[in-house]
Amino acid sequence: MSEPIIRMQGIKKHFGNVIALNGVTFDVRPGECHCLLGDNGAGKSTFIKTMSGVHKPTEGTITFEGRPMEFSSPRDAMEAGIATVFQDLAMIPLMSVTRNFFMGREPTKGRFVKRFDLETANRITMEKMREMGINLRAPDQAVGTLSGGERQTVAIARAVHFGAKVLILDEPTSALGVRQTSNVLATIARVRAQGVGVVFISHNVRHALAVGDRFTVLNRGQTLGTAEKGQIDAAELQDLMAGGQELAALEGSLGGTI
Amino acid sequence: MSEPIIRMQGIKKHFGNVIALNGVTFDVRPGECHCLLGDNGAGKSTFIKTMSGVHKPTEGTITFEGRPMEFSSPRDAMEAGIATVFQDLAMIPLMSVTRNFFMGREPTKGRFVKRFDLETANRITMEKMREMGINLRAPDQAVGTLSGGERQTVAIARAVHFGAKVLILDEPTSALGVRQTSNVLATIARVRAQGVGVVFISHNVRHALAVGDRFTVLNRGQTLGTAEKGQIDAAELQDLMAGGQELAALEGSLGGTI
Amino acid sequence: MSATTAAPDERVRTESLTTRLMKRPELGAVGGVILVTIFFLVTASPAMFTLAGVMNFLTPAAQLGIIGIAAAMLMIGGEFDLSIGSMIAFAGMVFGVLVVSMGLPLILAIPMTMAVAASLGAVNGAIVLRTGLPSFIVTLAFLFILRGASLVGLKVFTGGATQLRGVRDAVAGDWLTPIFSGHAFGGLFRWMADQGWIATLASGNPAVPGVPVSILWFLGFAAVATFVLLRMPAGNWIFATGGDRVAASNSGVPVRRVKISLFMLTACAAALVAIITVIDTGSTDARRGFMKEFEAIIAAVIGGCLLTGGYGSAIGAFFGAIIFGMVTIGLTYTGFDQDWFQVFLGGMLLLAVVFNNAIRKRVTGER
Amino acid sequence: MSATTAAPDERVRTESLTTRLMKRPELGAVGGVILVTIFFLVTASPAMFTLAGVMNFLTPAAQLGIIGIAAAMLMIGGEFDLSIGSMIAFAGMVFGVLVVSMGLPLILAIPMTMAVAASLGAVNGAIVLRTGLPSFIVTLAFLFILRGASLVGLKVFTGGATQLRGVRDAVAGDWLTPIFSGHAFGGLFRWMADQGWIATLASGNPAVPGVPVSILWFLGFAAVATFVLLRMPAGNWIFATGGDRVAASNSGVPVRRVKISLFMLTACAAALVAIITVIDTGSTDARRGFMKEFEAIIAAVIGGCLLTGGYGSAIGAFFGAIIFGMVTIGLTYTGFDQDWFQVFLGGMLLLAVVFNNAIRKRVTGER
Amino acid sequence: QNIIVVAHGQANDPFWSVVRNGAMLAGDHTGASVDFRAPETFDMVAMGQLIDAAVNQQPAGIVVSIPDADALGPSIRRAVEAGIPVISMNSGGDVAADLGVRLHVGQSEYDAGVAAGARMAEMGATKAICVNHEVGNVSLDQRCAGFEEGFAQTVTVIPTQNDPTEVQSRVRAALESDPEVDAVLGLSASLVGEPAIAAVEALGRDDVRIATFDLSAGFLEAVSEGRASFAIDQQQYLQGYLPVTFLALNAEYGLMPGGDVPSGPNLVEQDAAAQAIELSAQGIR
Ligand SMILES: Nc1ncnc2c1ncn2[C@@H]1O[C@H](COP(=O)(O)OP(=O)(O)OP(=O)(O)O)[C@@H](O)[C@H]1O
Ligand SMILES: Nc1ncnc2c1ncn2[C@@H]1O[C@H](COP(=O)(O)OP(=O)(O)OP(=O)(O)O)[C@@H](O)[C@H]1O
Ligand SMILES: [Mg+2]
Ligand SMILES: [Mg+2]
Repeated sequence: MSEPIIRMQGIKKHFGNVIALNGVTFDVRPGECHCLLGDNGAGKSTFIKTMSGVHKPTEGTITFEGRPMEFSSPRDAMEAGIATVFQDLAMIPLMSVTRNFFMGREPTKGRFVKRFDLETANRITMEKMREMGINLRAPDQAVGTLSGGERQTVAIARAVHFGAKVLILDEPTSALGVRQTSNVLATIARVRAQGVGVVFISHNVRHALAVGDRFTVLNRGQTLGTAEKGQIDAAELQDLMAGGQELAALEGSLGGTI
Repeated sequence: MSEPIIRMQGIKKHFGNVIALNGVTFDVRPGECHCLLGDNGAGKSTFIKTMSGVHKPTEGTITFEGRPMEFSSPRDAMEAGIATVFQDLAMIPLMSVTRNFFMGREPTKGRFVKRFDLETANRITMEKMREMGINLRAPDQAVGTLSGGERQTVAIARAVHFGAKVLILDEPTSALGVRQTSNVLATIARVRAQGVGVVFISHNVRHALAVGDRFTVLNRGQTLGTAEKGQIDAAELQDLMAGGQELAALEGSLGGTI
Repeated sequence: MSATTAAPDERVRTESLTTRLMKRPELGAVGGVILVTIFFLVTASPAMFTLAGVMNFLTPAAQLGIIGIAAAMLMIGGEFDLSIGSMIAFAGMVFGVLVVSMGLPLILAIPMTMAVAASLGAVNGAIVLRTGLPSFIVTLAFLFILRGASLVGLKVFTGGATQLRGVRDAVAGDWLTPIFSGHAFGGLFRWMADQGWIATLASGNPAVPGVPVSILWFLGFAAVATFVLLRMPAGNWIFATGGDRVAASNSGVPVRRVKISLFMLTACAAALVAIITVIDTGSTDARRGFMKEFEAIIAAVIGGCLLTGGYGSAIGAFFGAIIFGMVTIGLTYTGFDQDWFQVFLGGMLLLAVVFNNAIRKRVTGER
Repeated sequence: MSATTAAPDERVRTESLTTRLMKRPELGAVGGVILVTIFFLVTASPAMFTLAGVMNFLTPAAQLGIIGIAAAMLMIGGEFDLSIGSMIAFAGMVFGVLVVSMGLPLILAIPMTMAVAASLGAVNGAIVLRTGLPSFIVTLAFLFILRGASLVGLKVFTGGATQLRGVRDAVAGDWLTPIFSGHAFGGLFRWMADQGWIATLASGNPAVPGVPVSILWFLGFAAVATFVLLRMPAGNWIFATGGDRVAASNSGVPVRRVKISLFMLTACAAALVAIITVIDTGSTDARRGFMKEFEAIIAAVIGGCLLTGGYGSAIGAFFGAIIFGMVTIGLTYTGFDQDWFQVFLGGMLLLAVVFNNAIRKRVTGER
Repeated sequence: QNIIVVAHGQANDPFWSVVRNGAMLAGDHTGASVDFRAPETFDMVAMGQLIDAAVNQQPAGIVVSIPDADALGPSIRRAVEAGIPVISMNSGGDVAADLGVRLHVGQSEYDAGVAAGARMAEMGATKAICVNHEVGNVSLDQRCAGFEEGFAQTVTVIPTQNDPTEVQSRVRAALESDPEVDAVLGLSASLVGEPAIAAVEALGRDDVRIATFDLSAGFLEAVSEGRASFAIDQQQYLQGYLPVTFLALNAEYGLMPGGDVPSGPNLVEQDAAAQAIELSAQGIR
């Protein structure tokens, strides 16, 4: 089995007196989709934020391609080849879709003065959005006026476009329609096939099982364990994700998985 | 069949040159859960915002309990008995959970000077959150530091607590864990049984089918039609929600519904 | 539904009482006050911390504080008022004219002045809400308009001068005067002076004739404002309105009402300061309150208010005003060359705020 | 994947070219300029709109505009600089000392002045970033510090006066002087005067000896700033940084670098204005640039910048400065009683901004 | 010995910086330590508080300017009550005695304005503007009012800010919109006087007479070259120097002059200008 691209060991993270992570170990290999699952508030988002350079861990080590690494900013992580879709999407509402898409990594043209190549940027944006199943009215619409799902799609398309070695997706399908969801899952399968390591966070067991190769479950800031694909079935996984507590009784077709 | 609590007819909504709604008709009866479905950007959120007094419709009429009605602010709608969970949650990140929970409708105590009864408010907040499956560390934690799912749960618990006649939920389960989701669905079933009319927006066919009595599908700002429970099966519904376009091919267990 | 309800949560570290206290935004500015006090204890003449000296620097602090607290509340509610200073001049002019030129008693003149101020505040607020323009630019226009109107008004009523005198004579004997000017607890202080407990002047009068009433107004207003912000529904609405206007409105907060009331409050606070200072000095002129809007905002910001709204406290502004008053008056007690005054003023302000901030950060962990 | 790719979208109404033009924030302030122009065409003496009159009100507008545009860029980037005005005094003092007391040629004195200003700007920025304090309070401290330091510096180098003179003599003959002072296109104007196309003075000289260079700097800076904001990656970073600092940083924008650069830019703009005015007037004094930070922010806000950052334009600030310059100078050309000056100034500002806003709203539908 | 000077003008104001220089020199000469204080802007409330602060330190003497006797009266009386000798300077000569002030050094702003107005009328000017860079500052307003009185014609007050470019533009605008104006009075030589000269010269009008309060080297140069008419000199150096000296001598030997000292007015015209230039550049005149 290939070496992990990124390996996080014994990660702890405290915010003042709040203990968000209490020793989490995790790795991603090239060409695999590693699902990070867990209850609300388990610490998933906090964990991937330390992975993408937003937070510095209070304790623990990060190894990137075999070398110990300390990202001092998200820009560092990006330059190392890690692209992230944050749960809050990291978009600027007042800026246009294109400008958000290329924020921080603008394509340029011009020999002496490197101008922002807006035409190319607009074209790429419209194209990538269409691939994800969203037909934008215009690339200069402000992101703040997009619908929730449209906005999420921009964030995903952006990360996929720039994701070089590792692609981290924090609940990417939460606001998406069925068509867009299936596009995103198909995209994950595609980039994984290209050798990119994918970290996928979801509350939807079916989505996780559809694309995941390994499954790590967090609970209250700690790892509950990691399972390979095939070693675990939907019901077991769902049980782990709920933190071992029983679910409310429900009529209807929800019997199995939610 | 009982009279609708609220009936919206021929609603149109334009933002500058953007046509978000182009004639939508919709109603909710007491004790039913009416699901509003549709692709990303179909206009669902815009529609429920006109229902809850945030937007004034460009055209169309709203009848509330048989009388024509014009809500000039969300406060009016609330006072009429409509509680809403907005897709963006309408929370103030810098304020505590309790203060967000009771924002605009604070419980008071004291004879002459009506003081904000923080103790009662804290107690109710912790209780309601626990009922939804979230154990908060403290009621005075700032909402901005909550996890995505925790934050969504606050918004839902708040709406349920104050929802008198109509409860509108815009993708309430998008960020929730399995346990929290099943709690929310159970809650919908419970308030519906108490005679409250519920409007439920979701991209998850299974969630919709689990609690919905009627299903209205929007597409590109227009109604595609309304179906009663039992008249339609999951695959048909999913087809409608995708706007009639085919889905990306996917391996794994996603064959049926996403 | 879960067993961990009452049990202590393993996801929370315990913290000490001091930590919990220092976390409160109200107490953020205390560190600055302590720092500044220590600085002046070391460098300033001991006269600064005699009873007379303390009253001396608290008086400007109190006048600044009254508008500073109002500005803080408005800022928490997400708006600015740059017309505060001009409002002091304008309300002072109105009050002076009512009292001197019209000869009205205070019981009429004060409510009328307040009403004028409040309605101008409401106009400010209404324009901001109606047009959706930033309050910065709207109240800036009023900064100019009211300043100009004070000048014109004074010239009209004095027949060409920019200074209106004779207020002290006009209000002498009015039963409301002691509430808005002079010193409270005069008897107590005279008695203490007779006992030799406090310093006296050469004439035998106590060096401090009592507590200036502006200080009492300041304390009272700070207490009421803090109570409203933290313990009343209205306080919750103010924080919500400033935190996110759309979210607040969507949650049922009467955003427009909150904002208009805050503009009116700020204007009334300015009018109160105008009345106090006009009675105290016995005169008013067209330059009164010049740049005070600025100082009020400074006090609020030193006290931890965010310019973007939704965060801050009245107590913070209270201490912010004290810091500012102490630094401006305190430097005259030190031997520093007056030419360096502004350099020191700036340096001290920066130091006090950085210190506040460093303490708060250290205590709360990163944020 | 869909058939509607190229077909016009039925969810979009067509809109006219004017609508599309008026939507651009850059053009928001044009309406105000037109309104103010019409006002003065009606009320002011015709001398105002002669060539000489236009140059006369454009000169202060240009000086204000240079700092206004810089302030706008900083404001778009989410920060304030209140030390602009004091920086003008300080940089003027440094420049004056270098030129007069040290006798350096401009080719050395100007870069050195700029370097001093830029490093002070960087200090401002570094403190803001390091402490996380609002820039309002940090640069406020520098407002005082630099103002005080200018006074001290001037006194030291002049031996006691607050004015440093002799700059004009010191730079006369320097080949760089014409770039920073005086009038451009002098030959052209003289020729036009000789042809009788433009008015002449009694002496036969053209009434307008040329275009003041500050106006050229103003135009050039506005063009460059607009280009950077709209067409360069750096512009995108500025908008992103001001729009949401955390989101921008999470998306890989070098937020710290952007902010520090903007602070340096603002300081350099202030230094440029200082150099231009010091050479032009031949002297500098401790009161130069008093309240200019305020006017710069006013120009930016009239031009449509949001105080909360992330929105605005350089062209807006350009027109904002022109509106402000026109109103302040223009009232002198009218027959109104000058006591009403401030009332008019405030009223005109409000009117211009409300008008801008009303047009924009009408054109874009609600927003 | 410690002597405290509380003035209503700021240390960076060219006029007041000369006063301060005088006071400081007197400190050097007499061996007294001198503190010079002023509020941040023209602010009577703050100035009263500064006087209170001075009283608290029990100095050997206090020097004050009194632009508003009502506002400053209580603080000055308190100083007198505390047994501190007080001398007033610059403004307030008319009320000084009532407040218990020992004596006054200075010139009434209003009288100086009258003298300037009379001189301007004498030179044949018919219509004048008074450029006020700080409207509402009572002592500046009085200069304009006195000028109007002495000039015996209505004088238009042009309010401006401190910025030389703006002053120049506005003076030019005023002259262009009313060509009959043939006299300009500035209230500060460096802030208004010099830009006014520039404005008049840019218009190419040599029939406009320019005068200003106070001195600056640049303006004096213009006077000596005949480009400007005169400057009104209060000899404010004396207003700083004399009171401090008097108070120091009073503290040492109990001496005190028996009456007020008028320090001006004194019109500096072409003949006397050249000599004042150098002194002005050093902050003495
Ligand atoms: N800045 C912060 N300050 C204090 N507490 C925080 C902060 N950020 C996160 N937390 C707390 O840490 C815990 C973990 O949060 P996190 O966002 O990582 O959860 P999550 O697993 O992503 O949950 P969800 O599925 O709901 O998104 C939460 O309980 C949250 O309240
Ligand atoms: N204020 C606005 N200005 C311009 N366009 C807007 C505005 N608000 C919404 N829109 C547009 O209207 C359309 C409908 O948006 P809406 O948020 O109602 O979609 P939705 O059905 O809720 O989608 P989702 O499932 O993604 O939440 C979108 O295409 C959006 O871009
Ligand atoms: Mg999360
Ligand atoms: Mg939506």
